[in-house]
Amino acid sequence: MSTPQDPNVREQPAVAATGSNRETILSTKGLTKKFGGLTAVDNVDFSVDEGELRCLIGPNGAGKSTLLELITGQLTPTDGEIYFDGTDLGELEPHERMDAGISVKFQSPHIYESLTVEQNLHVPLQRTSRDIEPVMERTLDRIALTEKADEPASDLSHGEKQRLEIGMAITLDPKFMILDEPVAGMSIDETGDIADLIQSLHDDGMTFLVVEHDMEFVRKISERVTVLSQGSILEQGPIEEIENDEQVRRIYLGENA
Amino acid sequence: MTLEISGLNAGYDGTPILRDVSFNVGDGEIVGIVGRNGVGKTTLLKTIMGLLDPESGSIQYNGEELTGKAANEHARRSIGYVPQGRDVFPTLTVRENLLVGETVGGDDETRYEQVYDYFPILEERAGQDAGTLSGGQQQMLAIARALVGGPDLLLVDEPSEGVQPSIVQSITEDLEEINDEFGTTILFVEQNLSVIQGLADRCYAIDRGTIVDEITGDAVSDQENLEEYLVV
Amino acid sequence: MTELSLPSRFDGIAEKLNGPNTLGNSRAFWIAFAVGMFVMVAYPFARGSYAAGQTSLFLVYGLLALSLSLIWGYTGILSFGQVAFFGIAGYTYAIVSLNLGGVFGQTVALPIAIAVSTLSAFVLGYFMFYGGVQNVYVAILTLVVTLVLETFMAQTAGSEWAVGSVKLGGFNGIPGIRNFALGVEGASISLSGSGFYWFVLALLLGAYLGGRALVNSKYGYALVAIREDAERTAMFGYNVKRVKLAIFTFSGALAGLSGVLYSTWGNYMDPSVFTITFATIPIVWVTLGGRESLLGAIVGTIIIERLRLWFSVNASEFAIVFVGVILMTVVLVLPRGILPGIRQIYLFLNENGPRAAVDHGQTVIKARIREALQTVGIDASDPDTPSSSEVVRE
Amino acid sequence: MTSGFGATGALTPLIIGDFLGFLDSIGVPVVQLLQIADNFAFITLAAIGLTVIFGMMGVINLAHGEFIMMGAYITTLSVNVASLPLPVAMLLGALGTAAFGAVIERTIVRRLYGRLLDSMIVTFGLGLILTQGTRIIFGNTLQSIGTPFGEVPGYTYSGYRVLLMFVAIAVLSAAYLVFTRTEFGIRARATIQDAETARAMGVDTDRMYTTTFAIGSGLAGLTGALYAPSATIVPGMGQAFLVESFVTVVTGGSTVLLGTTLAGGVLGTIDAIFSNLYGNFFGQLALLLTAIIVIRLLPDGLTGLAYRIRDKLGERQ
Repeated sequence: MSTPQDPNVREQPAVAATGSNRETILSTKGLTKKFGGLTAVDNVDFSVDEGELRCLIGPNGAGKSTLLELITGQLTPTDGEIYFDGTDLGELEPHERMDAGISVKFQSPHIYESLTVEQNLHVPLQRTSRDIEPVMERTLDRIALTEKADEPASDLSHGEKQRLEIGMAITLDPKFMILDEPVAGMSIDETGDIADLIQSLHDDGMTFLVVEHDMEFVRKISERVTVLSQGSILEQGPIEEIENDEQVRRIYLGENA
Repeated sequence: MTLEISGLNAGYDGTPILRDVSFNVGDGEIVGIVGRNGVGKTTLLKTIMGLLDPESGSIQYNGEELTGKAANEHARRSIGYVPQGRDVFPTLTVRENLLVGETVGGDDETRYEQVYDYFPILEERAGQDAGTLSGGQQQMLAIARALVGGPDLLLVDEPSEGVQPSIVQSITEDLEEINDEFGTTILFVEQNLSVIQGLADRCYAIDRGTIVDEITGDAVSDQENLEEYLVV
Repeated sequence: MTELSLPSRFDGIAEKLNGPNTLGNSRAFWIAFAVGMFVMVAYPFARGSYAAGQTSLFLVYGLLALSLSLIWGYTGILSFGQVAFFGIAGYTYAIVSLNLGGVFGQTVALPIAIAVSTLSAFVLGYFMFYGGVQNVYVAILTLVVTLVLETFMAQTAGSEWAVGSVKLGGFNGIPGIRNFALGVEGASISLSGSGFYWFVLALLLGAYLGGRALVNSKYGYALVAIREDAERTAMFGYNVKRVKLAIFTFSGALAGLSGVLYSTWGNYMDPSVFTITFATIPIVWVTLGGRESLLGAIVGTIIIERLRLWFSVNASEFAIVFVGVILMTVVLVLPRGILPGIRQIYLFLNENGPRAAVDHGQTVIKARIREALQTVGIDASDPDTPSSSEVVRE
Repeated sequence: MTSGFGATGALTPLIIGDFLGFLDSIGVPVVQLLQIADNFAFITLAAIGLTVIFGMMGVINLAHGEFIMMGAYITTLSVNVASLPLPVAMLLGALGTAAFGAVIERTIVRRLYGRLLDSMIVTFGLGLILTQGTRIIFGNTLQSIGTPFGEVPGYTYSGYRVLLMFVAIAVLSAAYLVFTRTEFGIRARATIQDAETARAMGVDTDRMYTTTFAIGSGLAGLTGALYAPSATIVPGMGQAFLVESFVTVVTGGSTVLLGTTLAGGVLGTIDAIFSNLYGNFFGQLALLLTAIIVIRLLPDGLTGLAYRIRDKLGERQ
């Protein structure tokens, strides 16, 4: 994997202490995105430590997906900066951000429907591996699709498509993995499988940022949770604290503060 | 019985979202469907409106089978729809947005007066592009747009979403009054406790695409009964 | 192919040529392919040098079709501009070779002509892909470029329109381009008739095999991935713009080679190569044969050109109507083209036997007819048969 | 051949001539302005039908040129064969093409929504059939109906072409009014912005698409009808409009009428300058380069620029 040779690499700014001695891998500063009259992301300072598994939760319309798309570069911020691994992402195109070590699984499965499972994996895999076969086998095994390697992706069930896309994203061996609703539309069993998969990758040292509504799932995987509401960060902390936080309860219940 | 849903299964591209959903809404009632994000509330409302074809099950409205009919056929049967996320037509003016909401062929000026009575801000901004309104105003416009069609049944998708708490309060009151004044039946989906308690005569709780509970009468005002289905 | 008879050698090459992005990877396919090649090579012996020379035009067009299949079929970018690069190279070759004169002039003109068409494709491609131009806009822009070239070339009748000693000649174009030749004075080959036929056949074979190697390589995966979902592909770190530009430039070069051969085949260049009708013909070839198949593009070219020849002799008025009808029917009825269709039938026969194939065919045809009737408001629904979309997907 | 415009036919050029003479006398560069206006008329009329269909439905109708040809043929034949007055014949040309467009949408285009490139190819095939079919049925050319009004006194300019400038403005204004002031137009715009919500508001979006395609086709037919008296009536005549119409679509951007008008103005001026100075080719080349530069700099064409300026002004208020 090549690291970007951007001449404009700037020093990462000092970030507010997060209560952990790990290095910050991703941080945003004053990040803002407006759509016409609406402010979807409002002056957000946000950071994730290396090796962390962070969940991002919040009511509909809180700005979660917008925040992710700003990080991947699909959207351009109205204002503010994003730093990843010491690099200002502002000038980088989406594919350059991926080269820098970010990988993403979209909200709705984005796979190559007309290709087979193996071909799907081949596309990202050929970028990072010289010896494709062993990694292919390992990945297929990890996402439990070995049996279906030669089937067209369009024939997979929804859960299998979700797994395939996660598999495609991990073949890039990213430092930082973004998962947008990885268990949406999955059965309880499938959800458990995905949780195990994420846990094992996390144990291997991968950093995660996960947007998810399924709180059981969040409880299972997450260390720290960030709550987004109306485009701003409302609260951050361990899951138990968040669940018992009065303000968070109010936001979810919509009571007048 | 105004609306009778039975055995409804629906989803997108083979992804099942709703599983065997059955419930009913009586004439003049206000019924809430409550549940967290991502449990299938919006999908349910879209399926009832005919924007999504169910895989199986039936939707009956005033005794007529609506399953499989296009959304515009639903609208012609006086079903009004307030989409999620204040989905107004952004580059149409407020007035033009309202005009689209008129039942095709009908042209009742008095309805505009009623609507402007409820939401005077919309009359002030009639010539302004809807996309330039604030979140709360867009929500009002979305409700007003459904009202000018003179609906007997109003389907409302999360009226509180992305709207400031103070405005949520007034929108809740407006919906209540609309039900009172015109006898409009209202079916809404929501995860905001104050809206649910302020509005619903009774509720169905939904989780993972299935109705898991029915909460009626005084039980609705008891926070404990609802929190289980709403809070993180 | 005798030097490939060593099994290990064959497997090594086959590995590069075979892959999921091409139809026909089996031994049976390659045997059939070899037989086909043998027939093609033997053709001049059976029909004589003149006929071979005439037929070589189809092979020249085959190169143009390959260039479109790469850019459109594999990468999903519809280019109406392949004939533009074809024409630019043809004109450049004419101008340079006639100015310099002699075999040497022709030899120098070949790389220059291809370089000019390649550069044109690069410049246009740069502005389009780095300018964020996508989908239909690419099709429109490439079409407009072609039409503007037609206008330009058509108004060069005056004597002031000359490059060196060569007059551009407006509608009449540039005559007197010599038969294809390479070398220097005294040590050269000049090709016409059978010789030209074999030469073009060799080029086409090389381009086809090279194309197969390309689409089955890493690069080919990137092309197909971009066609299927460009955004997803960018999110795997691929520089989508650069890949698009590269393949567009390459296919411009291939179209240019075809254009040079065309100019030496007919011994003239005129603005008709830039007309909208000619711009469509490659799309017809590729649509008919199967756009996602290199061989399909070539087969489509030969079928269409053979039929056009028949029409021009027997019913010239209807040639264009026929082309239009082919375009509409293939896109509406057999959107993937005939070669993938034949392959599907072959696979189905292999698995289910002829009886089931006939039944299946009937179901599909019934469904298609019903669909057609429904679009004009006749509901001919038949509860026993599945809906057409289900059938088609099978 | 009577023009069918009656006494006004004789008077119009005189009135226009006097008016232009007056402008000239106060220092207005009349000849240059005429040229620009003529090009503006040609470009906007060439493009309007195409842009309505593209802007409203996202479909590129590559048979656009042939729809223009159809309008011209119906008009010419109505005058030559049925001896109808010219204005009636023109109306027939527009309506006939609109009806044909409706049929094509119902039978063919409808099946290709979501397959944009395929819809281009199919409409292209349709165009080929129409051109050659016309040639087979009516031969290589029709007798022209002749241009009404004659020349504007004092200027070597056809009075009819001057009239077309006003017609172009009238057509644009009429289309503008239809899409902004009528219920149909507002529902059509709602459908483009969000077809699902429009359907939930009771709009029959299928019928909306058919109607929009018919209107776009009818506008192309009208363009053909309007240019019928001053053009050579041949089966391939539609191609003369192609470059201008496609460049306008690309340059104008997504908002149909605003884009067409802006692009018509900008491109008309550029075309007038370059065509006059260097000939037709350089006019077209200038148009093409303008389109490429606009696309490179402005993702949503001139419409995007107009909106950006509006937003800037809005923010300042």
